[in-house]
Amino acid sequence: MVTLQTTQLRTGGLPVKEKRSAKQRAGTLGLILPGSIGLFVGFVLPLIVMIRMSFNQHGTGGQLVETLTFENYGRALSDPFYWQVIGNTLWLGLLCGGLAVILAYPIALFLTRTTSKWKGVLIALAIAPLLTSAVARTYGWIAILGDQGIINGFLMDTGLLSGPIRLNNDMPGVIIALVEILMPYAILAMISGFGRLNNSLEEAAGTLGASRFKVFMRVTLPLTLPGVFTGFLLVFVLSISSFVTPRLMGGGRVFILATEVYNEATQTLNWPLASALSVILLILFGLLVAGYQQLTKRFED
Amino acid sequence: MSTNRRLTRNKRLLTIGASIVAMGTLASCASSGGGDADGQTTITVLGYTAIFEDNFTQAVIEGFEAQHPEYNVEYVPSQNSAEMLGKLRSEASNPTVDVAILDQSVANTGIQEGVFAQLDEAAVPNLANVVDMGLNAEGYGPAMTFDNLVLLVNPEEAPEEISSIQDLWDAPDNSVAIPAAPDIQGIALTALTANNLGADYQEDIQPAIDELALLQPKVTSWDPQPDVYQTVTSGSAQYAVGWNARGQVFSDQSDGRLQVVQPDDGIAFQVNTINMVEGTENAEGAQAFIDYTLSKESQESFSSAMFYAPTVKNAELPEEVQARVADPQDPNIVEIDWIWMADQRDAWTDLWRRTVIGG
Amino acid sequence: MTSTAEQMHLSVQNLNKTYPRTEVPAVSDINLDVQQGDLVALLGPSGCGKTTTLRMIAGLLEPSAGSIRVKGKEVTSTPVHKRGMGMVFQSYALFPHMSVLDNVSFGLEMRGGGRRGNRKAAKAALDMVQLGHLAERRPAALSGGQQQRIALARALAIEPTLLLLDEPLSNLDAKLREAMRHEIRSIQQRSGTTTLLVTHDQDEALDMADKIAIMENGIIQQYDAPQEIYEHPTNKFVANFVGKANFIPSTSVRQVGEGRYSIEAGAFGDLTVPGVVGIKGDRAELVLRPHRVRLMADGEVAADRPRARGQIIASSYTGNVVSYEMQSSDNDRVIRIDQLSHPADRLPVGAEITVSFDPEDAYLVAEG
Amino acid sequence: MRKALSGTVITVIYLFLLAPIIAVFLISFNSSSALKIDLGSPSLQWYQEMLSNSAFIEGAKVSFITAAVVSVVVLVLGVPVALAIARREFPGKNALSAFFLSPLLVPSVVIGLGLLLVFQPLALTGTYLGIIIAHFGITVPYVIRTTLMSLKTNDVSCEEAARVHGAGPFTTFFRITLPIISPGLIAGAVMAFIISFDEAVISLFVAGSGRTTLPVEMFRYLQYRSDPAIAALSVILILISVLLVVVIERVVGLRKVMNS
Repeated sequence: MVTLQTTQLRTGGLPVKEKRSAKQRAGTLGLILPGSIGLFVGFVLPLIVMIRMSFNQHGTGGQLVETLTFENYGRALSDPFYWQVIGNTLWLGLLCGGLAVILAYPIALFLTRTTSKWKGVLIALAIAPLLTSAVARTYGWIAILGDQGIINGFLMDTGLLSGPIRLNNDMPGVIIALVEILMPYAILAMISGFGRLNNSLEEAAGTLGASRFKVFMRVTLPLTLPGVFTGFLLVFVLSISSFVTPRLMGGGRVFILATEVYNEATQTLNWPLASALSVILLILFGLLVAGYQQLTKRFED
Repeated sequence: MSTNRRLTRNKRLLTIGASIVAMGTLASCASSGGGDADGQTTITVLGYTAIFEDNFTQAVIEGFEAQHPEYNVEYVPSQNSAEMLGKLRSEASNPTVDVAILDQSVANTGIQEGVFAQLDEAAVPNLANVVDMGLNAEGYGPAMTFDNLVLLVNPEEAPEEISSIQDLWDAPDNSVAIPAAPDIQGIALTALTANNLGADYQEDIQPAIDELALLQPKVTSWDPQPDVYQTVTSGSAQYAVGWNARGQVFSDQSDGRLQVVQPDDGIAFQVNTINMVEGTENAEGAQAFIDYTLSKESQESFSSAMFYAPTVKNAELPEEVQARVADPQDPNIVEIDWIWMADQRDAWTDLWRRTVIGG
Repeated sequence: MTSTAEQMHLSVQNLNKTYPRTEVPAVSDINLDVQQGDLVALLGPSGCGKTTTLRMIAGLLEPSAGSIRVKGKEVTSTPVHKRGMGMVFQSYALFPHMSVLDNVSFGLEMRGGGRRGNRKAAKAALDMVQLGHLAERRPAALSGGQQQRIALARALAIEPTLLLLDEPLSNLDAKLREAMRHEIRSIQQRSGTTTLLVTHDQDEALDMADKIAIMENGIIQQYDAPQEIYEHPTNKFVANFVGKANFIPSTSVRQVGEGRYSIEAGAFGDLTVPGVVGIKGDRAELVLRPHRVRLMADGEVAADRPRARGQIIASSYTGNVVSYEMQSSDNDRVIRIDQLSHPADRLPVGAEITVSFDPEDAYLVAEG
Repeated sequence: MRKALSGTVITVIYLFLLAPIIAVFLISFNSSSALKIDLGSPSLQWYQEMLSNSAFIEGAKVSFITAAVVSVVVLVLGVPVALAIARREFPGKNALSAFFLSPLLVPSVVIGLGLLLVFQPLALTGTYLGIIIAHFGITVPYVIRTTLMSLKTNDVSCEEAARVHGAGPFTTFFRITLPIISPGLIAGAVMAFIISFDEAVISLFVAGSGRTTLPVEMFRYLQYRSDPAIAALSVILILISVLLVVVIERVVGLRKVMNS
């Protein structure tokens, strides 16, 4: 076979220019435009308005003053409280991401490998929670973790505890519930990321004399790592933007960016500060996603 | 699955999908109809949701409509005062609401922003009966209800009786529910604590904040969900601070699991004002409605239903009700300047988060 | 050939295609004339521009420059659905949601006409590919070969001005592929439809086509009858791509007549061979097909034949043919020899042999 | 031994995953209003209670109408975009496809706040139009993704074959493309429906004091009460979700949708 690049090309005498009829261009525009307008109104415009709002001033009585100031960012970033809020938010995300990945991994691996005739049902069971309102599941967790809840009730009925322990109304409860609520995302991300995994690779490693542990560390884990990364990022991102669960289960103790944004927007009516916090959250998100892309790039190299 | 079978099924599903959509569209058409055809003028009233809405409708709106058949009141429920102000702000150029009932401090922000209108004394003759502390100096909406901060106890679960705010500091760990600032219950508690420490809350709030921080281990939730009344009734918290009016109502429904205690070391009032919205096309109706809410009859009826203290001098409550509402003449009253407070709420909230809750 | 574009069924002139954001044209200055009723194969390695050419003729791609005429009529700017061509895709592209009959009658339906007539014509097309009995099935329920034939029936049902076949056999297994070659060829000849076949399989092209256009890097390297292509390749690429070839570097090239050269062919010495007209310079390469190289018996003398000695360094057996690789003794040239032979005669690696060939069987091309 | 161990681990994780759903299911049959499992004498009272709660019924209606309209609108506006991305060449194509997936990368509180700020002055909070616009942004990425996936897995050559054999662009779309990608479209529409139906955060911001979706009604209800009526309602919603999962599974296969 002859390789292609070696042959010199005869250059044609005609100017090489892509002719495209105006009609076709109009057609493409017609396809794109309505959806783009919809997304602009429902997504871009709000972000623009919000960014603009973040430079406004919150008057002393709560009035809104149209101006251009960095005051809100100054306030948010010079105040250790908000640094702590940012820290809490990241911590919540890391912890939820990590725990969800650890718990989702065996399930995902199991679902990828199983040949059970119940496979479909088992996948549906793992995913069904995803399709259930987060409000409903948070309610379920309140019932399980509350002072009067199932766990405390059980522990006290069996005499293991004299008084209830605080599972709800604090960070631990929020994390437990969020891990469960977001786990299906991790499972899904992993199942689809485990495409490269197949039993014969592991068997091959096994026949080459690797121990089970070695097979896992050298074959299974590296092959599944991209899926794990994606799952982690997904849960991380979803948990740092979660609101319903921290709000209902946080007991007023869990201060994260999402709850602060909501409080400032609807309780204190400090829209400029709420907007500035949102922009910070957005930037945090942007950095993370960029970081993730760098990471996966490096990983793929 | 063969493509074959899948495709026939798809066709069927597509049909189902289409009919669902068609049904949805029909339903939305049906619901958009309506409107009053009987020549009445509608007065739109914005106020609190849930239990307030129920009682206010029964005790006030129905009475007003009976007395003024030419009017028809539409009540728009809202989660809280801030949300009401947000809505009014957004509609400033074209208000859909005529009258709003909201917390005094939030109302004051609205007044500063020009959301509310001054009342015409002639159109609201009952203004003359409003107690002094209920009147707005510049002629904006007066107080419609007085409420006060109380202690809530679940007598079945609570190890000890309490009678004063200070007793909260002796409560067992993990037993108290306090709605933290920016909720005005937390704000009021701060003022009462300052008062108990012998400090003037307008001068220096730090001692009170430091004192409240000591409550940290006692508190099970700083943001009780559901509200404090349910939290105490269910036993999730044994003690709480809450408002008298709601506390009394829920106490009656609780089979004795919720007890309201008027603290003997300080009564903090909360004021809901009733305001006419600036730019309303229906100023006459709005003021007629406001006047009615300040009438002896309406005040008595609403107080009996929900245990708010009346804001007019001429209201006379039955004794069993009188005993359960705060008395504006009570010597224990710690006067709170909610208008001054409106400017302090953010600062206090910050202190709460940093020091009291230790966020 | 001197026929003008007007007389040709399909005439492609100076066709160019450069994709946006690429430097190198995918197709440059393609000229192709196809006579009525012929089957012409576009043959070349993947990426050579053959499919791009076909798609431009079909109207699925817009040429950057050039013109396409069918029956003398300019169709370059005619939209794809008005060109009246039939096409069989590599993936068959049968509509999965329609029955076989609906697939076949689709093109007819698009041209209007009564439903009954269309179905009848579609049925006839199906019968032509001997699949009339599958009319009500869905394509997914059929085998690859059946799907392929249905795609052919669909393309032929509209009695197309031009039938375009894009690698129609590449998804079939080897046995079926050969059978289908003959079936397609015979259907094509029966219907007399002028056909353009895109393939990367030289056997397919040689077997089916009336003429073959060998493409490389967007250029047609040679356009000729199969035998001409094989026996008289115009350059090293064509010689290498179609069939196997030994290339013997030749020096002292001197033209001695129209398409005849005297050369010095390494170990084989001085020869006079046929070759491409107009080779410039004194160096060229001699194309020698392995099966035209002969192993000489010991002591055999053929004075008029060029010969060379060497040692067998590898041999392989593929049933009917034994292939040897010989390292010639004087230079390091490896020559490949294919022998139709009996396994019993197979020579061992390391054996010393002498080979020769008839200079008229060789063909001189320019250095590539 | 090893097998038993891994089986136990899987079972425990599954239990954890399903714990709140199981709890909610049991509580919905409670005999008292306590927020704990109390099945002394199981009753359906909370189902009755739920059905007589006009806020839930109204919320369900709003959610249903919103979700139905959103899934249609998002198909009508989203599918052409996916079509353009998959089948046409134009400058800025990659940017466009990134643009249409970008709402997935923005926290809902942020979108919610932005929408609130836009809607307040326009008096769109608490209106159907407002909620539908809000949900459009968060559902369109899913529809684009499922549609793109369908378009990519289904060979372009079917459409080309149709065109070569005489079908114009419109005929090709309606006779060939649409039927072939319809499983993807249905999956996308169902996902859009579910997401819109379950979405709480953005709706909470744009709900204002007017029309509100069911999740927001539930969220608000939980701020005043926590009785098992919420559990009963949740059970109904879970059943609806399960039904939808079954539908998707049967139409296109779950993994296909989720892998998109």
